Amino acid sequence: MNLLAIERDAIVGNEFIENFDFAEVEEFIKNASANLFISHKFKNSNEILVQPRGGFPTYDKVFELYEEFEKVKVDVLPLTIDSNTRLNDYESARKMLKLSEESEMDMLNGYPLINHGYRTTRRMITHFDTPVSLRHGTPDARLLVEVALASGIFEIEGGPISYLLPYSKNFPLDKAFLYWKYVEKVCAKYSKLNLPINRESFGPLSATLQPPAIVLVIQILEMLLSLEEGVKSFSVSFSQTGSMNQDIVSSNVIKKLSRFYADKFGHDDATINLVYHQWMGAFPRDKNFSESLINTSTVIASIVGADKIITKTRDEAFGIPTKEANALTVANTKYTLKILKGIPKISDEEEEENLTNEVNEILEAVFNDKADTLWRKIFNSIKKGYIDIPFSPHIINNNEVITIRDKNFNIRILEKGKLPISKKSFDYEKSKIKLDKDRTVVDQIIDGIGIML
Amino acid sequence: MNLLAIERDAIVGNEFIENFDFAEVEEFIKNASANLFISHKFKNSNEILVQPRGGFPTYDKVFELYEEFEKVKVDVLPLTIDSNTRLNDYESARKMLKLSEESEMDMLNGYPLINHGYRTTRRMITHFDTPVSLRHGTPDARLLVEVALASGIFEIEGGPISYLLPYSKNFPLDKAFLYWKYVEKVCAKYSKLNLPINRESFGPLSATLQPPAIVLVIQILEMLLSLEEGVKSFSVSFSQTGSMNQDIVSSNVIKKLSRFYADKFGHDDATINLVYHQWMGAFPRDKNFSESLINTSTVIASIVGADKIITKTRDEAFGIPTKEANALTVANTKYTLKILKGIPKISDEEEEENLTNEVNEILEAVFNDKADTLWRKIFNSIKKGYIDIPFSPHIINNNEVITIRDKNFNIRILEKGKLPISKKSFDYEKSKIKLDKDRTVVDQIIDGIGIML
Amino acid sequence: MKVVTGVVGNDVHVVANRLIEISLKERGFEVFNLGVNTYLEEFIDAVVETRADVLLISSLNGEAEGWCRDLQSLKSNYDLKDVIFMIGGNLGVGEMNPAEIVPKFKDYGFDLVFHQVDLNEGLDVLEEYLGARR
Amino acid sequence: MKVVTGVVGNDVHVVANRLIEISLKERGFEVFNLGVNTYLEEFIDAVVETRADVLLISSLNGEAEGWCRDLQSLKSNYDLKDVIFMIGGNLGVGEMNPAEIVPKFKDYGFDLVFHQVDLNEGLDVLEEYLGARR
Ligand code: B12
Ligand code: B12
Repeated sequence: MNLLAIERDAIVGNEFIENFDFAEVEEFIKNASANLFISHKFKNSNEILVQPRGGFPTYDKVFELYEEFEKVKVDVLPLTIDSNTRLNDYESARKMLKLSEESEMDMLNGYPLINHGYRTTRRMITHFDTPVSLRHGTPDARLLVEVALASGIFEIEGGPISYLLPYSKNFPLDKAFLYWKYVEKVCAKYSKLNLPINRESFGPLSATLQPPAIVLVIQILEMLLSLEEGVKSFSVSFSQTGSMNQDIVSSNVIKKLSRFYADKFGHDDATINLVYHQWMGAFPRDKNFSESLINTSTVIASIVGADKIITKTRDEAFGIPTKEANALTVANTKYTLKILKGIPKISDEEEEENLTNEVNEILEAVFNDKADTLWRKIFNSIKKGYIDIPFSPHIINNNEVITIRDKNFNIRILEKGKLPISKKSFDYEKSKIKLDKDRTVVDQIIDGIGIML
Repeated sequence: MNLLAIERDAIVGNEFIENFDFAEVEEFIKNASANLFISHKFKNSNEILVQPRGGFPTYDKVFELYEEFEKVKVDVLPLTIDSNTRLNDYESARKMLKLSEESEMDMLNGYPLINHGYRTTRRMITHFDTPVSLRHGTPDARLLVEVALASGIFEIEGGPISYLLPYSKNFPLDKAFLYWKYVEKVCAKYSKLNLPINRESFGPLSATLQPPAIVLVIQILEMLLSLEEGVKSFSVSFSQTGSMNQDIVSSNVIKKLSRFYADKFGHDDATINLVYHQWMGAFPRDKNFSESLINTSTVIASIVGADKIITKTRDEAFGIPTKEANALTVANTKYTLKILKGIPKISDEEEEENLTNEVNEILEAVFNDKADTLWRKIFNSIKKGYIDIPFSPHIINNNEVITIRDKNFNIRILEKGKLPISKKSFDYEKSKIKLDKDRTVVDQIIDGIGIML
Repeated sequence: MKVVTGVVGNDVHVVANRLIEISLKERGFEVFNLGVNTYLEEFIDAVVETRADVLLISSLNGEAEGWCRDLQSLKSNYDLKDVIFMIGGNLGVGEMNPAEIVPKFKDYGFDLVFHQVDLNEGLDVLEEYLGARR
Repeated sequence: MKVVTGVVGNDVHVVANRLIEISLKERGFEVFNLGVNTYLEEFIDAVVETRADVLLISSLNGEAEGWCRDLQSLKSNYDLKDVIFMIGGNLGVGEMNPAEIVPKFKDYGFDLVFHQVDLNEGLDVLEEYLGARR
C-alpha cells in the first residue's frame, strides 16, 4: 500500500461518515455516464455553458432546486457547501442540518455533503445526469472531495491559494498545499478510469478590487500545481472587474499565458478552459438593477469568449436566492447568450502588454525562489508578499497591496507592497490613477467597492 | 407675405384646430426655457441620453406617464402620436379620443395632438421642463409640427423617406418631400429665435432585416435635406441589427460619413448626433427575455457610443406598455449606462470598408441623377429602385431587395434589385451568406425575422 | 379555396401580412392580398368581387375594435353567410385578456378570432374548421 | 469609548469589517478588531479584557442565529450590564423580514439590531444611543 492509499484510508475513516467502499466507488466512476463529466461537455459544445450557484441544507430542497434548473435546461449544476463544512466543522453542520430538517427553516447556507454522505448524494446526481460542480472554499477539502467524487461530482473547484486567502483566517498555508496535492492526485487517478475530472481555480478571490495581475498569477500557479499531479482538464477563471475593457484584456492575457505556461511545463496534452464569473462584489438593493447588472455580465462573458459563465441572481443582495430566482437567471442568461451573435474580436495592445509583463514578472520571481518544489516556491512567495491580495481575511496575507479604480473603473495598483513588478509596470499603473485631492483615499476606495450599488 | 407664410396660414386654418396665434407662439419660443431644448442637453451632457417611447389618448394619462418618467430621471420625454393622426385622419382620432375619455379604455395607440391643441399641450410640456421628442410617422406632418413646436416640443422626428416608406401605403412621395421641406423650414426659422430645434431621422425604417447600407443612405440624405433648409442640429439614427459587430460597424461608418457629407455640402456649422434604437423587431413573449434583450441593447448602445438611446419595454410583444413598465426600462437603462465603464474602441476594417463603399456608391448614383434639386434626385432614385427597403408597405418601393442573415446574424443583401452597388460590394455580401440547401429561402428569412423570439 | 386578406384600418404593420400570404399559398389557397391600410368596406367589396370563401383580417396596432364594430351591419347588406370571417393579430391597445377579447369580436361577427396567436397556429385552425364544414 | 468588533462564527466576509474599523476610528472610538471567524466566547473575553463599552458584531453569511442564541447565558456569567450589544449584517439565510428578525435578536440579548442596514446608518444610531444614555 502506497502513502496516498494510507492517507486516503485515514481520511475516509472520519467519524462523521458512513463506511467508505473504495472498490465500489471505482466501479461507479468507471461506468459513470459521460453526461456527468463537464470535460465531456466542454469538448462537445460550442456554446458558453451556464452554471448557477446554489445549495440548501436538506436533500429535498437541493433536489427541488435541481428540478427547477432542469426545466430551464441548465448546463452545469452547482453544489454549494455550507460554511461549517467548509471549515471542517462537521459537528456544527450536523446540528444545524438537524435543526433545518426539523424547523423547515434553513440554518445552513449550503449543503453539508459530509453529513449527507455519498450514497445518498449519488442518488440525486445520477438522477439528473448533468455535470455537477463542487463549490466550497475549503482549505482542507480532502474528505469533501472524496465524498464528492464518490457521489458523481466530476468538477472540483478551488485550490490551495484561491480557497485559502479569501476563505480562511488562520488555516496553515503549507498544510493547504499538501491537502490540495492530495485532491489533485485523487482527481488525476480517477481521471484514468473514465473521462477527465475537471479542476477549476477560483479567480474571484475576495471579489473586491482584486488586481488582474495577481488573479492571473494565482490562476496560472494553481493550474500548474494541478497539472503537475496529472490532472488533464483545468479551468482558469476570473470575475467581472467593473471595466469592460479590463475584462477583455484579462481574458486575452489569461488565455495566452495559461496555455503558454502549461506547455512550457510539459502539459501540452491538458485542456484549459476559461470561466467567467458574473459580478462577485456588492450587489445593488434594487432587484431590477441586479438583473441589469447580471445581464450586462452575460454580454461581457460573450465578448470575452468564456467557455463557462457562473451566474448570480436578483436576490444576491438579500440572501441565498430562492430556487425560482436562481432558475430565472439561468433562463435569462441562456436567452442572452443565444441572441448575442456577431461578437467582435477586441484587443487593447498597450493594456495587454502591461498585464502580460506584470504576470510574467511576478511568476518569474516565484519560479526563482530557492525552494525545491513549486508549492514551496509559492508558499515562500506568499510569505514574502510577492503574492498579496486586497481584502483577504487570512493572517499570512501581506496586506500591503492597495488598489483603487481609475475613471474608467479599471482596478489599478496604488500601493504595490512587495509585489515583484518592474518600475515600468508600476509606473503604468500609477499613470492611470487620478486621485481626487479633496477627498480621502479611503473614501475613494469605498467608492470603488460600491460601483454597482 | 412670402409663400411659406401663406402656406402656414392655410395649414393652421384646419377645421380641427382652435385659432392659431403665430405672434404668441414666436414669443413663447423666444422665451422658452433652455431645458426644453434637447440640442442644449446634447451639448452639456457627457452621458447617453435616455428616451422612452410613449403616448396615450388622453391628457391625464400622458401627464401621469410623464410623472412616472420624471421619478426615474428621464432625460428626454417622448410624445408618440396615434395612428389616425399619423395619417391625417383627425376625424377618426377625434371620435376615438372621445370614446377613450368616456370609457376609460384606450381606443387610440397614441396622443392625438391636433385634437388636444397646443394651448393645452404646452401646459403639460412647460410643467415638466424637460425636452420632448415628437414621434409620429406622418408623411404630411405640417400641421402636426406647427402644433408641436407651439406646444414646446423642440425635437421633431421623421423625414420624407423614413416616415413614408415604412409608414404609408400610397401617400404620394413627391408631396412628402414638399411637406417635409415645410417642416424643415419652420424648424430652421424657429431655431433662430432661441436654441436650435433638433431634427432626427428614423433609422429603424421597417425594423425588419433592413440592410445597413440603405439605412445609412437614407439617414445621410434626410440629414442633407434638413441642413439645406437651415436646420443646425440633426440626429442620425439606426436600430439594433441583431449582430453586435454590425451595430459597431454601422455606427463607425455613419459617424464618419454623416460628418463628411455635412461638411462637403457646406454645413460644417451643424451639429450631428447619433441615436441608437433598442431592438425594433419582433419581441419575445417572455417578459424576462424582453428585459434581457433590452439590457443587451443598452450595452451595445454604450459600445457604439451613441448620444441618445430610445428604449423599449418588457411589454413590447403585448401592446402599448403601462407607465410603470415604461419607467422601469428607463431606470434600468440608466443604471446599466452608469455601471458600464471602460468601453473599448472597436473597429472592423474589412466590414467598415465594405459598408462605406456601398453607401458611397448608392449616394453617388443619387447625386448623379439628372434632376435639378436634391429632393428630386432622391425622388427619382427611389422610383428607379436605387433606394429600396425590405418590408415597406408603400407602393412606390421597388421591393426587389431581399436580405437574409448570415450565421453571425449580420444582415446581408441576397438580392440587390436595382441597388447601384458595385460588383465588388455585392460579391462581398454574397460571400458571407451560406444558405441551407435543405430548407426554403423563405423559411430562412423568417428565421432571421424571429431571432429574438 | 379563395382567401381575401389584408391589414385593417390605419395600420401599416406589413411583416405578418407578407408571411400570411406566403403561408396561405403554401397551403394551396388562392390569395388576394389587399395589403395594409385597408378599410372594412374595401375588404367586403373584394370578398364579393372575388367570391372568396374566407376573409382573413390582420390588425396589429391595437385599433381593430374601432374599425370592426360595424361588421354586422355591413354583412347584412350582402349574402355572405357562407364566408368565413377571421381576424388575428393584436386585437386591443395595451395588454388584453384573451378571454374577454375573443367573445367581443365574435359578437362583431367574426367566426374565428386569434389574439396574439401565431399565424400558422391560426391557419391550422382555419383548415380544421374548413374540413369540419365539408 | 472602546469598541470590540468582528465577524461571528464561520464567516469570512471581511470587507464590511474593514470599513467598520475605519469608520469607528474616524468617529473617535478606540477599536479592537478581532476580524472574521470569531466565536461568541472570544468576543465576550475581549470585552471583559479591554473593558469595552460596545460589542459590535457583524454577520454576513446568514448563520448568525446559530452562533448567537447563547448570548443571554454567556452574558449572565459576567457583569456586562453597561455594555452595549450591537449586531448587524445579513441576519438570516435567504430573504428575511426585518420585522421578525429584529425582535428575535433583541430576545437573544442585543440592544441594537440592524438587518441589512448600511454600516454608517447603524453607527449613527449607536452614537445617538450613547448620547441618550449619558
Ligand atoms: C416592427 C414594428 C413596427 C414597424 C412596422 C414596419 C412595417 N411597416 O411593418 C414600425 C416601426 C414602422 C412600427 C410602427 C408602429 N407601431 Co409597431 N411594432 C412593430 C413590432 C416591434 C414588431 C411587429 C412585427 O413585424 N412582428 C413580426 C411579425 C411576423 O409578427 P406580428 O406582426 O407580431 O404578428 C404575429 C401575430 O400577431 C400573428 N398574426 C398577425 N396577423 C394575424 C392574423 C391571423 C388571422 C392570425 C391567426 C395571426 C396573425 O402572426 C404573426 C406571427 O406570429 C411590434 C411589437 C412586437 N410584436 O414585437 C410593434 C407593435 C405591433 N407596434 C405598435 C404600435 C402602437 C405602433 C405605432 C402606432 C407606433 C407606436 N405608437 O408605438 C406605429 C404604427 C403606425 C400605424 N399607422 O400603424 C404596437 C401595437 C400596440 C397594441 N396593439 O397595443 C406594438 C405591439 C408595439 C407596442 N407594444 O407598443 N411598428
Ligand atoms: C464578496 C462576497 C463574498 C466573498 C467574500 C470575500 C471576503 N473574504 O470578504 C466570497 C466570494 C469569498 C464569498 C464567500 C461566501 N459567501 Co458571500 N458574498 C459576497 C457579496 C457578493 C458582497 C459582500 C461584500 O463584500 N459587500 C460589501 C460590504 C461593504 O458590504 P456588506 O458585507 O454587504 O455589509 C453591509 C451591511 O451588511 C452593513 N453591515 C455589515 N456588518 C454590519 C454590522 C452593523 C452593526 C451594521 C449596522 C451594519 C453592518 O454594512 C455594509 C455596508 O452597507 C455578498 C452579497 C452582497 N451583499 O452583494 C455575498 C453574501 C454575503 N455571501 C453569501 C454566502 C452564503 C457566501 C458563502 C457561504 C458561499 C455561498 N454559499 O454562496 C461563502 C462564505 C464562506 C464563509 N465561510 O463565510 C450570502 C449570505 C447569504 C445569506 N445571508 O442568506 C450573500 C448575501 C450572497 C447570497 N445572496 O447568497 N462571499
